[in-house]
Amino acid sequence: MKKFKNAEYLISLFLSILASLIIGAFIMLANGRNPVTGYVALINGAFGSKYNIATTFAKTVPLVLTGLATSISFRSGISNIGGEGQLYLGAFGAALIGITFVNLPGIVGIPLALAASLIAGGLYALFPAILKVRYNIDEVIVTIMLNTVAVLLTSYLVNYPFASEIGKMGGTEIIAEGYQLSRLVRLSTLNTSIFYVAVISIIMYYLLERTSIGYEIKMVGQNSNFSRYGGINVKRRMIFAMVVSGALCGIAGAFEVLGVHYRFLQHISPGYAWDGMLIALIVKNNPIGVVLMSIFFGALKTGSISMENATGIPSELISVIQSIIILFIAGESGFKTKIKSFLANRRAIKKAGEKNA
Amino acid sequence: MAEKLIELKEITKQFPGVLANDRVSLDIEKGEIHAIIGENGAGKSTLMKILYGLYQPTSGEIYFKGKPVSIKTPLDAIKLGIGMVHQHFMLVPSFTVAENIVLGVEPRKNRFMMDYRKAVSITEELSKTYGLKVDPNAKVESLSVGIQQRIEILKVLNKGADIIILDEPTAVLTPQETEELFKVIRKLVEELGKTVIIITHKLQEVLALSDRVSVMRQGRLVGTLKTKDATEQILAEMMVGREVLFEELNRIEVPREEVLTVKGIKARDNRGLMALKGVSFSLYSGEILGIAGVEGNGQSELVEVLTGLRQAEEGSVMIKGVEATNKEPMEIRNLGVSHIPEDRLATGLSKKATITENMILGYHNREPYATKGIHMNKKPIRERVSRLIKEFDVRTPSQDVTADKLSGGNMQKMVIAREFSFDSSILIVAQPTRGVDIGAIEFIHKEIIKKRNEGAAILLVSADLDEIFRLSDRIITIYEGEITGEFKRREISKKEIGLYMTGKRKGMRQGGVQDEEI
Amino acid sequence: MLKEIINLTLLQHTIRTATPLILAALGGLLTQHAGILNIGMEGMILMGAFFAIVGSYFFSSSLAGVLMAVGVGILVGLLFAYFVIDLKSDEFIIGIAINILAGGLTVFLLRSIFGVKGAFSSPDIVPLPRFRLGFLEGIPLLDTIFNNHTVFVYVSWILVALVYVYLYKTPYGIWLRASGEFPEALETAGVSPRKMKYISSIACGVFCGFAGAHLSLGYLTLFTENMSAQRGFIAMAAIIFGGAHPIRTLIAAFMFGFFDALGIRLQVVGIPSQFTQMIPYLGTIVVLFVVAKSYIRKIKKNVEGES
Amino acid sequence: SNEKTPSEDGKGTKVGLVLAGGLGDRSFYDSANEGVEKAKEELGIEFKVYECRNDPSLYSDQLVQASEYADIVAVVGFEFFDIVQEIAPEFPDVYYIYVDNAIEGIDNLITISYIENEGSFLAGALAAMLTTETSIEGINEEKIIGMVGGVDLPVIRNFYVGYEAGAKYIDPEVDVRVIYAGDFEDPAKGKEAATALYSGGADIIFHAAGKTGEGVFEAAEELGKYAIGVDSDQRYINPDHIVASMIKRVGQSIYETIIKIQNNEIEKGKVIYYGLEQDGVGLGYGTDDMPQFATEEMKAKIDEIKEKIISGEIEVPTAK
Ligand SMILES: Nc1ncnc2c1ncn2[C@@H]1O[C@H](COP(=O)(O)OP(=O)(O)OP(=O)(O)O)[C@@H](O)[C@H]1O
Ligand SMILES: Nc1ncnc2c1ncn2[C@@H]1O[C@H](COP(=O)(O)OP(=O)(O)OP(=O)(O)O)[C@@H](O)[C@H]1O
Ligand SMILES: [Mg+2]
Ligand SMILES: [Mg+2]
Repeated sequence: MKKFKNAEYLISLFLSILASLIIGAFIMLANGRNPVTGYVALINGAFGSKYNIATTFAKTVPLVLTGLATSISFRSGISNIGGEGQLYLGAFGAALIGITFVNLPGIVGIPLALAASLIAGGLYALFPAILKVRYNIDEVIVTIMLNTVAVLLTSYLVNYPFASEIGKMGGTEIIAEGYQLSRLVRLSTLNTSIFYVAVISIIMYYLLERTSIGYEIKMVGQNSNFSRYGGINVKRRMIFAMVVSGALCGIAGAFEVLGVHYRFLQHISPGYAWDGMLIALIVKNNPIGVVLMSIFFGALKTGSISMENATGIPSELISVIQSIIILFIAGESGFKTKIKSFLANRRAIKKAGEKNA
Repeated sequence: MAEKLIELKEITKQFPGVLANDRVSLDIEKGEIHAIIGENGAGKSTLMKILYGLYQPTSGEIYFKGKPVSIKTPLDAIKLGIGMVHQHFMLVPSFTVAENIVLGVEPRKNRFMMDYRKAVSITEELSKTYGLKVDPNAKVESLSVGIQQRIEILKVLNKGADIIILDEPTAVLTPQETEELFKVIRKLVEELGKTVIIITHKLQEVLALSDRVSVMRQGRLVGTLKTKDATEQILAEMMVGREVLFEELNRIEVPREEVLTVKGIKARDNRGLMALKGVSFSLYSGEILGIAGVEGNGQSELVEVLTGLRQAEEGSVMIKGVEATNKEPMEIRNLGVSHIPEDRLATGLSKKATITENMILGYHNREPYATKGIHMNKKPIRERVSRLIKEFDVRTPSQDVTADKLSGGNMQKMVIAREFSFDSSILIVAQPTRGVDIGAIEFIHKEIIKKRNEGAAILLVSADLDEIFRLSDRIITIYEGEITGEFKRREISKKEIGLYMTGKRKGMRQGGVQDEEI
Repeated sequence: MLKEIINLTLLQHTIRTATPLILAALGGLLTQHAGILNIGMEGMILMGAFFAIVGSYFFSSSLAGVLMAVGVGILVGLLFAYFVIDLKSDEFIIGIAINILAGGLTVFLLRSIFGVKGAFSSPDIVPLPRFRLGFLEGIPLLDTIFNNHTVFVYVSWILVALVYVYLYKTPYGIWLRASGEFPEALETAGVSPRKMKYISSIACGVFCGFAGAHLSLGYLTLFTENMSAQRGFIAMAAIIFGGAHPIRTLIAAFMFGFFDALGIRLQVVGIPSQFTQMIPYLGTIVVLFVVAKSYIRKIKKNVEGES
Repeated sequence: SNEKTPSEDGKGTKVGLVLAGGLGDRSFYDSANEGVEKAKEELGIEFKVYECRNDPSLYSDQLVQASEYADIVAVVGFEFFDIVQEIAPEFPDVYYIYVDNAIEGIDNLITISYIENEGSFLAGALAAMLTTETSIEGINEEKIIGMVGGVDLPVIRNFYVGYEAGAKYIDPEVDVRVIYAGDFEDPAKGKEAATALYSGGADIIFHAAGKTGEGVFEAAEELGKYAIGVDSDQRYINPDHIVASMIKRVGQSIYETIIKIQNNEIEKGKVIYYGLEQDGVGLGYGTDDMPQFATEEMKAKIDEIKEKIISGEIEVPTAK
């Protein structure tokens, strides 16, 4: 029953992506571009070589983390829209460790940097969580505001007290060698953080789907009255979910520093937390779905750059096509029920007709 | 023969996976009170919603005064003079009574502006005409269900309805309120020439009120008969397809021991008003203590205080000698208290969660369902739930469907199954059979008695006096947040207890007066 | 120094900055009342800004610009409504999709129509007229603060009043609110909640079209990529802040405008820009906190007063 | 994948232009683009543009893709500081021209660093001279000038310190005020920032704010005040209110470097500084058909300052 549902979901998801790609093809045609060349370049760009695959996976690292962060918070019924801010603080925290304790070996330093990012992100999420459960202040608006505050605060820090001496870039110094996660494929920024992410994904899957804590979080999010009535400490679960969510975003930031840029940069995230949120929403906060959809988004991003470069299809058209893909995926269940009830009605009418006859 | 006002012909309604109505044909005559009965999920509401334009039939036709009509939206139904009072009230909580009553047909000052004053005067006018008292300016969210029921009826009448459909209007009413409602219905039919269709699970009501009665089972119409030819037994049999025995429940004597002591509890309701003004009583093992009262007199708040869902401002609660005042629900559960909440949808379950998820709550972090309280073990969980589903006869296609797919009666059985499966020594049971069909009522009552006979202490809160009288070993009455009387089983009659429930009499009854039959 | 910060231009700045927020927020609060959280406002504003320029440039008329923005607003509103209401898609996702769509489409059309990237300005774009209120002319203070703004500044205030009356004093507003709070109740009363939701969504498109037109034709006379610059999100924050009440939302928008103006002026005094730019955001949180605390205190007081 | 055989005369040489931001800013990146366009026309090269649109996750990808395509990769944006050092050694056959930063010691990497503070010094000097020219409509007595920066970044601060020093050089009493809008893409905010400065008494505002600067021009026009453009010669946008532009000849320097590479005149792994001396930065007064606000005297004074800077007589401070 459940298996069947999953398969059905996958099929209709696939169909909606296909439908949007067909619309995309028409857009390209209308622009005098060859959609076949375009899509070949897209797929090739995402998976065509070792480097391309690596790049695709490099893109998924922050998406998986921020996606999982969204999953746990939205499941608990408290909406953490503040991932971006938590990511920035986490990234800065990791960088700070990396430029301060320069003599630590990686085996100590990296966990320490991750711990710092986790704490920074977690604490930054704790604040709106407390405002929510204690004073009933809407967490959506608070976390949105805190995003900008974090970006500005880190921007101040890297421009003044922690500004890099060289490179005039609005960033910290390079973190010490021991902290730098090694790259896995030549030229690509894919690095060992992907292994950490794999482990974190498994832990999060386990936490959300297999433990009593995950169960409680889900129940709290669905019906907090029911949960409290059933003996769950609702506030504690909400705060827990929010803090874990913030910590994950913090770690996402840390990996940008430890694995990609090797320093904190003023504009380190192009909105990873937003993309992660979108991904989590699309897969209805399912952790496995988050991982798969992140890979899809990573591929789309990597592929579309190649497509742009190879065919000259302008990037803005690609974002139009992307938005259509998102619309179709989001409309998937709606289209399905529309079609289903249409078919069911026809069948019933037919049946009734036969009986009457 | 009376004029056929409405004819439903071969109505079929297919929901994805459920055939809710299967070729149902039914006539409604002008000026009659037509009762429709049937088990939970038999398709009664669906049929009425089709008549009211909320659903479209998959096939079948509707004739109105002999002519075929197509009722695409409620507006079409309203134009034909059909009005419907829904099982779950269709009132906007933040709006005033007047706003709700005129919703959709607002009086206007000009093309655009609503005339609120006129709405108030319309409300007052209606209220006077039909003898249903309401305060036009009160916000609906602050009103009791009884009053909300009145508003619903006024709303329908205001739209000029000649045919009034009432879907389980009495499920949440006290006997007094029910009696009042019936008076209004009779008045509507006899004096104003209206036609009434009423859905109910209470067979006495059918017999007392209706002219004809139709019985539905599993989407089909089993038959329609004149009420004067019907008896409870006949109807019950038609409904469930087998004989239903209302047997006397078997009680055995169990050692009594005080397990719950409530002293001087004061607490406020959601609006901040004092709802409990110093309530004290004790509950003993092996007894069912019924709390009788008109709804809104503090019962809900009392239950919430006892179960940790609401803070008491004064007073104390002792559970088995342990101080339990204002403890968290979890701590109270750990003391061995189970709770059937009055509002199953808001509190008793999560509609979006599966049956399994709903039924494991409370056990989800105990061995063997969770290793070390963390790792949840699928197999024992599924086994437990499927056993409970069987034991409590919860009708569901699978334990993996979400709870919102269950009919109201089955939702209730699910909640009861979960709560009764805890080896709790105290059960706090509120409105256990609200909106539940007779088969299920019988089942639930037996389960409650079984628990009692096993030595559990049960606090029963119900708006249904029959239920209170049938189950309770002891009854206390509550009025405006105070206890007004305490009676042993068979010490007081249903009529008399009404005086205590409405605050007209207070204090302990002395001596035993023979109770009327129950 | 204080004179540099607290002066009349501070209030003018507040008014100007608040205007696009008010316009968009009025639209968003209508969908909010219909039970839909619309985070696609950002994209709707951007589209409005772009098509206002298109209309004004090609028809040499600012009115044509506004009409064009409104027309596109209606289309986007319909798109949003179809997915959210009929297909029951997640409103968050659809909102984000609309934002991405707007970002891509405006850039694409900017290049296809005007042959430029990044920004487009031209003397052929007819800006919206400014308004002089004759009766204010003599009054020194009010004249400087309130006079001589672009037309949408005044329109936005009138719209606040209209939306207020609409929501609370007309049957249609009552239906709209009912459609969000309890759609079944409205449906059984014979009014289609779907229709009301559609109307709110389209109205939101129109209002965001206004906001966009105000940005590109009123406030400025040009279009640049992403010129909506998060205003849709701030408008949403204003709606949440104001509890979707038009007047309180107006106040919230003014508050943002004021903090923004204050922030810019405080830089002149030498406070690092990062901190002055935080003011609107931290200020909002502080105000929320103060409001929430005093609310809790008020409840406590009421309770004590009664007993 | 593709053959990289630059022919002798430079025809068929492939150039990849990698931008941290995107085209259409009417200043920095557009100027870079003009350089390769010019190279295409005059040297017959081919080129492709790789825009990162300020998305840090694309820096590496675009740089790699450009390296795979081109013989010469022009990398524009201080943001590439780390990544270009990582990638360049991986493609030893590709020549990298890295614009807007300074890196030494990589053989196939030449960096072009602009001494923007020198150009800004001139802008500041001009502004300081103009701010008391009350004969020009809209100019007041007060000695206040302003600057609107996009984001508080080292590069932008470098503009500011030069600008301030230039103004103080003319008249130490000139009050130079700066507002950072916090955004390179919000012209409305730029307009507000400029309005705040103008209403505080400034009559000339220099902007280094990308598209946000468009709002500065609008404010100047609306309030009858003046502005100084940046990077490209922006006077054409509004010749009546933009009095001059501080030009950073990104395109020209890229163009020149391409020629040098082709002629093998390049010193390996060096930083080429483009200051006033190299004519890499400077002040542009637009074309002759535009009204000239800077008098011949002023222009002469500017030239004099320029000489002094080149000779080292005036030392222009650098931002930290
Ligand atoms: N909107 C719906 N979609 C799918 N199935 C539905 C829907 N509404 C009702 N059903 C199903 O149709 C059947 C008939 O439901 P209906 O509400 O008519 O029962 P009922 O006789 O009113 O029951 P009750 O006494 O519990 O109110 C049930 O099995 C129910 O689960
Ligand atoms: N989408 C659905 N799928 C399956 N079952 C449903 C669905 N919606 C409702 N049901 C079930 O159908 C039954 C009837 O639902 P409905 O909402 O019609 O309530 P009702 O109480 O029977 O009707 P009403 O209050 O309108 O008189 C409920 O028991 C509910 O669980
Ligand atoms: Mg029903
Ligand atoms: Mg001056």
